[in-house]
Amino acid sequence: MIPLSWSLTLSAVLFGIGIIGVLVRRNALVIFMSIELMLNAANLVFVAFSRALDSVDGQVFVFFVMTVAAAEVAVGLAIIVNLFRLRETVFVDEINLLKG
Amino acid sequence: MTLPLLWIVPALPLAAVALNLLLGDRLGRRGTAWLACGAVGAAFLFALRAVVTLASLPESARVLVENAYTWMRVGEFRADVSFMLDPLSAVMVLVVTGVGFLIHVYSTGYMAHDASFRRFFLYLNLFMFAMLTLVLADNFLLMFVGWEGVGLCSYLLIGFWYERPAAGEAGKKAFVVNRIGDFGFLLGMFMLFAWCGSLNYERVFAAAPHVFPLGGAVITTATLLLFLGATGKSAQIPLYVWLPDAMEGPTPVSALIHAATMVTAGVYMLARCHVLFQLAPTTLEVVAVIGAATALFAATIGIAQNDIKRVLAYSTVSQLGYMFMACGVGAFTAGIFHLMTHAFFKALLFLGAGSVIHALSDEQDLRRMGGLSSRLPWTHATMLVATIAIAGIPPFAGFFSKDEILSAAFANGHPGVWLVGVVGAVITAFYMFRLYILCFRGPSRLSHEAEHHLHESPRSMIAPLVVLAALSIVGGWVGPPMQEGGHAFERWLRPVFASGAEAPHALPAGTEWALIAVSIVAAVAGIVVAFRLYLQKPESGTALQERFAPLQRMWLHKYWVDEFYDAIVVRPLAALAGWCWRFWDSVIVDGAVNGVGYTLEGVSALLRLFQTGFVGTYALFFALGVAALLLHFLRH
Amino acid sequence: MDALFQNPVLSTAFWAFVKIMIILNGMLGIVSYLIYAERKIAGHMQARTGPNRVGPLGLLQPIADVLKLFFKEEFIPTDANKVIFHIAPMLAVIPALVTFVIIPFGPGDALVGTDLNVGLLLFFAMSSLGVYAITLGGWASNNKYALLGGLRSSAQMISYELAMGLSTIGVLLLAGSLSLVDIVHAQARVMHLGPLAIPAWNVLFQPLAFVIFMITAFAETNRAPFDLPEAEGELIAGFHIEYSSMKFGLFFLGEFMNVISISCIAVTLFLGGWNGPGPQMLGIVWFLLKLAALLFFFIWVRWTYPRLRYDQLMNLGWKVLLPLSLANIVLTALAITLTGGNA
Amino acid sequence: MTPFLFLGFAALLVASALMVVIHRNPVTSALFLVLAFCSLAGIYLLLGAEFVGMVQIIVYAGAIMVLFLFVIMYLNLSHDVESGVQIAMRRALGWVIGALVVAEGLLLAGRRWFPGPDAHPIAPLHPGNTQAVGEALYTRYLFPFEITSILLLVAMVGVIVIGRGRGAAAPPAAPPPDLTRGGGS
Repeated sequence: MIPLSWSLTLSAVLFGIGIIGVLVRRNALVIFMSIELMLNAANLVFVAFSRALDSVDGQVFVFFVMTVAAAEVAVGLAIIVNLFRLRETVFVDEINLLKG
Repeated sequence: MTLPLLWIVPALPLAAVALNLLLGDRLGRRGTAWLACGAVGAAFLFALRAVVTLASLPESARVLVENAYTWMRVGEFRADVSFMLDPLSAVMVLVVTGVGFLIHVYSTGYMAHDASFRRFFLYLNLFMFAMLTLVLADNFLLMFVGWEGVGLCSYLLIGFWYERPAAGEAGKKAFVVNRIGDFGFLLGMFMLFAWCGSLNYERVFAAAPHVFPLGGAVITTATLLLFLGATGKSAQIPLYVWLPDAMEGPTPVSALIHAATMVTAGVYMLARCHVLFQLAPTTLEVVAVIGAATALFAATIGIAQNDIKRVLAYSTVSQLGYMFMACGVGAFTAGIFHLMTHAFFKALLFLGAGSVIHALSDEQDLRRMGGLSSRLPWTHATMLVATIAIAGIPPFAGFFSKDEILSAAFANGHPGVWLVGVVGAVITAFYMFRLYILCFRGPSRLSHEAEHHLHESPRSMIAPLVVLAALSIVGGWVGPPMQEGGHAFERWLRPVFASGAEAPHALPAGTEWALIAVSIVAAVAGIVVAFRLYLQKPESGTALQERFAPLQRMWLHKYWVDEFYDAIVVRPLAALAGWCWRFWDSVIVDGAVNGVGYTLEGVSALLRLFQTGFVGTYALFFALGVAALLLHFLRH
Repeated sequence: MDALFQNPVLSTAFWAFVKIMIILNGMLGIVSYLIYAERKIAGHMQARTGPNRVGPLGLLQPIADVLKLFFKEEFIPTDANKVIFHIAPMLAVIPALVTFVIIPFGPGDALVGTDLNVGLLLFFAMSSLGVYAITLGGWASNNKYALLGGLRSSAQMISYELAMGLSTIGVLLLAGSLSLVDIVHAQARVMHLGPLAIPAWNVLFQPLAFVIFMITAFAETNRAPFDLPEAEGELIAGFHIEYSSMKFGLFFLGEFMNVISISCIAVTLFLGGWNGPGPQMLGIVWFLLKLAALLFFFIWVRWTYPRLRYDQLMNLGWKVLLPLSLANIVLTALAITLTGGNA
Repeated sequence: MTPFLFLGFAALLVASALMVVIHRNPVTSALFLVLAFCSLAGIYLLLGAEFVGMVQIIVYAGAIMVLFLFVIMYLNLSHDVESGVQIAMRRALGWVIGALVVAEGLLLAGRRWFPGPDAHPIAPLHPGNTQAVGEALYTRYLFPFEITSILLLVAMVGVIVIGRGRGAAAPPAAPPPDLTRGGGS
């Protein structure tokens, strides 16, 4: 009923929006959210192919991606909070301690 | 059949090590002492139980093998961590755990005031684990693990007081000298594996007679290499030099490792591999000669030493020489017998010396002792027993084993070896009684301060002395000479050595009695001379010393062997290393390394421009990369 | 009209609409009378009579309350985030309503919104969305008490959701399905213990899970003794302090709808759902009776136990309920394995 | 009817994703992200992945985004300031590159994977989706599954360590953000 191509197109668009978010925003939290968008775009591809190939493996991978995302968000947010404590900013273009 | 649980025996000290490490100082001194002694005592009990099980078996089936787990399996090769108990390892395991337990108990008193009390018992227990592994192993590889393990512990314990430079140096020396021996052992092991295809004792010994022709070059080389390992571990010529220096360690260590157990590992190994050695008569000849030479050589050095522990150290080297002598003439039973009795009286001697040193506030020089017999009654009595035992006066333990060695040498057609042995026995009796007299008899030459602090040792130290003294008296009674069909000890070991077809020394009774008489006379002669020179007429002793001044000097300087090694081995090596350092390392290696560094620094100065530190920029580059990659895919 | 019933899409939509209407209006009625019941019961527990002025026995009181709420003045604090301030009360009601989709009120397709094969997961999904209403409401009000109440509630709900989810796994293991209808069917058996006929409800096999579920249900719905987000004594009403008029009413509605939905779930999971003696027709009656008993229980507890302190609440959730529910899962799995899956 | 639902959800998804990126208030962004996740869950349902769809809501909407909101509220972030020539340039560049990637992706997808309507016959929604996922997870993917649990444990420990700071040795941190001014618009 739903062609595979629809899902793939949607996923590509979603991923692109995620990339744009990462490139355009300076707020680390929003960048983080955009990364989540990209992860979800990938998940969508997994689910779509799981449907197209009639195999449950894709959904299992989505499960793993979600777990990793949860761990990543927890750690990432902790880092951002610490960063804010130290530098009083969450804007990534005000932080360049690692300049070469 | 109930399993004897062999693996528990080495596992107990190891568990104590682990507990000691984990619990740390929370144990307290008392707890540490209980833990260490308890583990070794329990190991002794388990070993005893296993040996009782073993003894209940029929003579031909007296081997217990227990596979703990398979260590590795590579193709055909397979190494197991498995343990074997046969009459030979039974003797060893009982000696090791029994004497070890007594020395542990002794150490709780001796080390009571040391700051590193816990570390000491940590090492000591680790040593027990390694030694038991060595003794109980059922293949060469596991034995080598134990072999290296005891070497490591020996190193750690010699350098136990690492803040003393001499101790550190001595530890290093022991380690390096032992490495040479281990190298030989390792090569010998490789050869055995290459020819026999296994490292398991049973298989190697079963295969050996078929693989190696009697007296062939291969087996001679292999056994010589193994013997090189034994000379390193058991301090024989030419690798004996580390043992006297090892006296820098705490005295209980000298007693346990450098007298009773570890240094006998070489003898044990020889006895274990007697099947191989009997296939190589040349090697046996070498063993006998080196044993005899070491026995005499070390004994003469012992005459001139003034440090109480060094005298004992050279005495140990000399007695080990006797054991190798026995093995060399094919009397493995006698060697092991002497090993056992020696473990008793030499441990006792060291512990007694430790008691003296302890009483005199760390005084070790014989010239500043004397007249201690009344002040240290227990120590004196037990030391006297040990001295008589080592001198070879019946019915003390040393007499039986030494006499057996000598008569075996005579009977098996080595009169020269026998003669050296007898001379060595005279000298042994002499220097041992010299030590005894200088220490306990005659006028007191103590410094005022030592006199002031003089005290008999605590009960925890005296008790092991008494037990060992008792053993030094009765220990030899299991092997009285002139028994029809061999004595009890021989019968016990027969399952092990029977396969080797040991030549029975069938001497006529008259000859045997004569030999016994000779060895008693030799011992008495040595004792009498010692009493005359050092107690009754000290002035004549001095005169004698002046007359033979060069000899005296030579002995005092230990034949200048250390200097000799220094000149031909150490200095050239140091020079080579120095050249390598100055030219090869400083110029070429450093140049290359620095060159790489400079190059990279230059390149990275350029690349650094890209590292802005802003995440956004990186993301931008990243996205550009993705775009480019997608473009690449689009073009195909 | 015939055309309507012949087109499958349209007929599905029609029946869905009918069901939605019934549930929505039914719930509104039940909630308003639940509030009345609460006041009445509370009154009797405190030796008062409760509302008794409006209508006979005060039965018209709810209508008066609703009318009053409608006519109150809307008040929006300065510097409040207006959009979110408006959205928050809706978020309180919507997830609670969605939950009713999956609840089987009685046997047959007509009495269940839709028999989803992941029904229970939907319930958890909706209850996890319920956090937003309180958090956002508290944050958007631009008031420190409100914010504190909001943060407290999110922490509380996230913490207790874990124990709640884990406590239901025992039931799932027994039924082998996430569909609520299947779970009810799994409890249809009747065991005979001598002359006694005992219904095989899950509460008998999973007593620990039932206790944990009920405790967490109180926490999830922010009811006493876990009503810290509101905490009249400390936070002067917590997250909805700035809300008035019908927005306040929506929060109130949401809370009571949550109580009802969670009670429905409890009935379904543990108390046999519509199963009961008598013909199938009586199923819905049994369901409503059990539901009423649980609702009474909710009110009873509220007026019996004092409020927990915040650290006690967290300790209970993480250190008692969570390990217990894990232990329950292990024990259940063990029992099922040992008995070969026919417990 | 399913295609229409799909299109509806997709439109909602794209719109809310765009709002996440565009809107300047982080709280609003986060809420739109929740909406995006919910629509994605709807799409999963349409694609026959009920379990994943529900877990998507429980995990993403119920847990992850709540965490985001927590942090935003804790740090008391209001509107992002996005002004200045440099920032504007970077924004423009970002849009261009992003659009480029999207266009390329679509082109690529169009060439390789757009064979028209779904080639496979639509398998009926077999009722045991959850069961199938569970079986795969606990049999073939058991090892990764266990590894994942360890990952979660490590993350937990890491977060606690990071969150605690360096204990007493921590430099005097900025005064804790003023929670009372929450929701300033």
